[in-house]
Amino acid sequence: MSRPIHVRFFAILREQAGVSTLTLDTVSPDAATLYAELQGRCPGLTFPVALLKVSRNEAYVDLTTPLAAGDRVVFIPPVAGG
Amino acid sequence: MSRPIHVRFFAILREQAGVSTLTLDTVSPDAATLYAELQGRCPGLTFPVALLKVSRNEAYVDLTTPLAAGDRVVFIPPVAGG
Amino acid sequence: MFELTATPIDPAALSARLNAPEAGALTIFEGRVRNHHLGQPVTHLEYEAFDDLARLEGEAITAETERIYPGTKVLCVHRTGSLAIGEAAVWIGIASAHRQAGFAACRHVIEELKLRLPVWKKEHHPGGAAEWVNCTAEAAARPATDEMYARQAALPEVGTAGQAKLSAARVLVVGVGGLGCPAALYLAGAGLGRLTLVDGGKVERSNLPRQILFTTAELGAPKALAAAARLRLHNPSVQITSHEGDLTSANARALVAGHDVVLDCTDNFTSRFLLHDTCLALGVPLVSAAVHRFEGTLDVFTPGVGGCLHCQWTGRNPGELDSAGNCAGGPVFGPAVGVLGVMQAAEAIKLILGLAGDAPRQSRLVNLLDGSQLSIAREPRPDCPVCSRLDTLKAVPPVAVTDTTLFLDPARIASVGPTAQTVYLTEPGETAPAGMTSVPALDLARLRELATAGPLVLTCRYGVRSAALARLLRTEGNTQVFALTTA
Amino acid sequence: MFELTATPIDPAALSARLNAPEAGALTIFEGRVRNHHLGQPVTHLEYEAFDDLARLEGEAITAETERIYPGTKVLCVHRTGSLAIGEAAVWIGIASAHRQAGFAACRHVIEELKLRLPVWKKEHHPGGAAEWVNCTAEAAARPATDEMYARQAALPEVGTAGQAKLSAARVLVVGVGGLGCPAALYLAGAGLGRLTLVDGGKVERSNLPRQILFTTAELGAPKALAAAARLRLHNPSVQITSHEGDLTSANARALVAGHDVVLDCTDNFTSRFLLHDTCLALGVPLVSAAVHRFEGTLDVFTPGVGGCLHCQWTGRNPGELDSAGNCAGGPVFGPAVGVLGVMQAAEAIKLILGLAGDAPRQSRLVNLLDGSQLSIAREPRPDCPVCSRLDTLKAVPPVAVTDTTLFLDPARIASVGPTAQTVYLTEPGETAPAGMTSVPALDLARLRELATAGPLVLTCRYGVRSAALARLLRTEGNTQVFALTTA
Repeated sequence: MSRPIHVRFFAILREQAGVSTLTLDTVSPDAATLYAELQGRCPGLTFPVALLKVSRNEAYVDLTTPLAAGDRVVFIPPVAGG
Repeated sequence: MSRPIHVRFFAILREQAGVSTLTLDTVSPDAATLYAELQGRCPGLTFPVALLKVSRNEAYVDLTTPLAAGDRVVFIPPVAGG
Repeated sequence: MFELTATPIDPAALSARLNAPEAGALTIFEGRVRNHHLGQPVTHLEYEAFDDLARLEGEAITAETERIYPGTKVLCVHRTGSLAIGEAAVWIGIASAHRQAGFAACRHVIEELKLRLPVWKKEHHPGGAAEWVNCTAEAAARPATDEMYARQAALPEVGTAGQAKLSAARVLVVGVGGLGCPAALYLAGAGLGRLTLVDGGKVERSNLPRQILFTTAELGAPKALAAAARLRLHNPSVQITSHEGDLTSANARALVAGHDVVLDCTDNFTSRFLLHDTCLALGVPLVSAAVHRFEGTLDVFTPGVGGCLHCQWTGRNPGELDSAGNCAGGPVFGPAVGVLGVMQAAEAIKLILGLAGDAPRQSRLVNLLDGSQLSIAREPRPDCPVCSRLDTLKAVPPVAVTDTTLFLDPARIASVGPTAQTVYLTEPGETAPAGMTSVPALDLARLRELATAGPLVLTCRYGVRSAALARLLRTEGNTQVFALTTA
Repeated sequence: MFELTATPIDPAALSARLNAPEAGALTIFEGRVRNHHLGQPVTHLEYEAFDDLARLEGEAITAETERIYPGTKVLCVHRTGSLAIGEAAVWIGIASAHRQAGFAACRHVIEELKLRLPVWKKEHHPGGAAEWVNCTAEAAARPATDEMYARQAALPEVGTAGQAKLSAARVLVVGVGGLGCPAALYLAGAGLGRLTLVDGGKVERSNLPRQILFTTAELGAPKALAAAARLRLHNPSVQITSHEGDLTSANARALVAGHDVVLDCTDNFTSRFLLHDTCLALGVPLVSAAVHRFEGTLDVFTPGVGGCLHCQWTGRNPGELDSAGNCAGGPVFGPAVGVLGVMQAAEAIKLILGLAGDAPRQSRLVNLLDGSQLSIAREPRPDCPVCSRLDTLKAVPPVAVTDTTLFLDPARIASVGPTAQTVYLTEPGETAPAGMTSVPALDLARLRELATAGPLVLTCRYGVRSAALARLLRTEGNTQVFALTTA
């Protein structure tokens, strides 16, 4: 059963996806599946999932953590602070 | 044979000796002997020689390094910079 | 305290916020935009942040730093937006009574920021080219085989294949004291994939002679966190995680699971037995060491090979042994724990590389006073109450790591409900402790009956049989079966 | 760069002086006047400096720091005069391309300032009392027996008497690599009086796995200096001095003299023989270790006890051995050097405490691959060309350390004058190298004749006999006798 998930992109992912936020109805159970789904929709989104971290509702979670309706999901490419 | 040596005191030694500089004619061969001589002249100079370092002509030397006429000798109590 | 700002950083104003009459040391780190990076000229930078998470993560880092380095006050500001060469991108200030803690804390904050803060920078080069730093270029710039490991990989017994095994290996070090410090240092140096440190203690002055990861800067700091911080400086490519807390029967399985080798660097028999039994149950090899004054023992326990800890100490329980031979806090010769700790690292590396040889069949006794060493065979006892039944125990499917509900702390028995029954599983010839209901461990039929009748809590001498049988009954559909953890 | 100032320190102006487009890291330490010290409230401070020397010493410290940490630019300002609570007494700023070097350099400057800068502070307390800091109060506040060594001093073999011996002991560590790093760490931890480090090398990336005193911050730094800086943080009470340069025949005696125990942590036979012969001649015990791949050897050489290095390797010369078995730069198992290095520290500590036992009569062979250890007797050979004549050698009064003119570098033979004669001293049965004038070492009459005839330069196979005989002839009034140093 599909439910709405809010996605935000930053940095290289934003440029590759061509959008910074989107909300989609999806059956993807977790962030890993969701990212594959997004790659299907945005052909430019080529960044390898192996290098990504993910946050759900502003906390780091595993790529395989189950998602629920209304979750805010952010895919996080390698950080470069400082 | 005696020769003139210039002595400067800092910090606790200056207060104990009651002077900050003095020039004396002395036969003391090295700084250790000179310090003992100065302790004889200045009764307040009780600071133990074991805790002192000494500089001659603005360079650290051993207490037993021979002194020469005109040398500038400074007795250096434990430092406390920073 | 952590802040994000889109306007230029004002060091004077920030440093004034750290004024405190009792703080004698102010340590500051300012990260500025350089005119070059990885050999390329840079014209300016653009910083983008995931604001909400960056604030949470930054606050977590500064708070954690104040906890690792007692007596420090941390202020950290990270810039966002477009920055010119020379502008400050990050400012970290530490006010502290003592300078050592200030330096260590400042260094810790910047290392953690670089690792965790969701901030990205886009580097602009002359002519208009631009790229997101870390996303592609740095990974590409990293050499495939690191010169750092050249002399180790040159050993025929290691080679590039062995080095790859090491970089994929995950090792757990329990106890970051006199044994754990040198062990972790040489493990990190070997280029492991992941190193997990467990210790609930804090750094004390009397630790410093032997616990070589710590200096006076870390006095009072949680050992697991302070050790992780120092090891990251030694080898930034090893993923180091720390668990600030002691090993307990409640957390032992979750800590051991997911590791390829475990090091027992604890200082008491109770922890030693708990770790041993957990590793045995999960099939993970264990390198155990203990030091008494000038002497130490080293044991490599590989499930199914050689005798186990119970074969060595048949009929004794950890409490007895601790009261007889526990040397925690007693006299100790520093280099003795040093030698044994480094030997533990050696055995762990050899286990990963398949070079363990006969080590799992021997106890090594090292005497630093007379310079002798003795290897004695550690044969499995055919009547060992634990490892002689290893096949039976292993036939039970391993419990999922997330299934922590299988284990029950004695203090929480009541939570299972008023009808729960607690049963002690006996071996042939064993008598249950006075007042306890007992069932022979081999009487599966009776146990199945009890499990279907209502909530069932199992316990036994070493906690291994009860865990295995509870797991078996669960897989048969009895969801209300628990294994009591032993203290 | 270093400055003294009598006016308030302006951090913003100072930090602006370190602006550089290529420097990405600015690390700052500010020491401020606290409102308390050693538990007493403080109202204000007065700083007095020995200006001329302070400027020279400060400049020396900042220059040395830039050398230890390549790529750093150091600016340091120290305040003088009367300072209120919260005012800055010292400001240290480091601009660097990499943050690790910045932190390490900043920490180094403040540690050295505290030790060496001739600046004094007078602390004023409420009510008008005042005292010069460090001069009396701090010495009094220091506990007689340090809690840091509590667990070591609790060993009956150590005790407070042993701890006092350790705190008076002076140990020389030659080579601060894979062996020297762990050895020095455990020696510093034991609470020695003085530790001298000798190494002419710089930290390389391939060193990091085994050379546990260094992190990526020290890449490119002179090892002796970087190791000393880290050890001071581990145990500030040990006096650590460093000699940045290799051991040579010209400096060996001066380096060994004044030490109670020497550790050979070098990686080649040439240095090993030189250090061994120097220690033998000066009567200083030597703890020597060497590692080849997974294996190591440990030897304690005490002059007059057990066989010497020449007994072990009769008939071989260092050059031969180096070409056969020198493992410098070759494959090595990190924990093997770790174990041997810590064992060296153990043997040094035992020598100081009088616990060496049979160690000086044995070679210990440690194999980390199969876990075995073998102790084999190292008996003195009755025909050893060196130690069998130890009594003869020892009868010669030891040369004063300052008498460096006794030793002559082969390159400087010409400086002795055109009439100088060079003579090779032979043992019974030994033939001198082709083309050299030779005299039997036992023919004292002939040597006396030569010495009175004109300048005489002696040499021999190992440099020990020639040094001893040159010394003997000098004490007989022949001032123009020299001993050739061997490379």
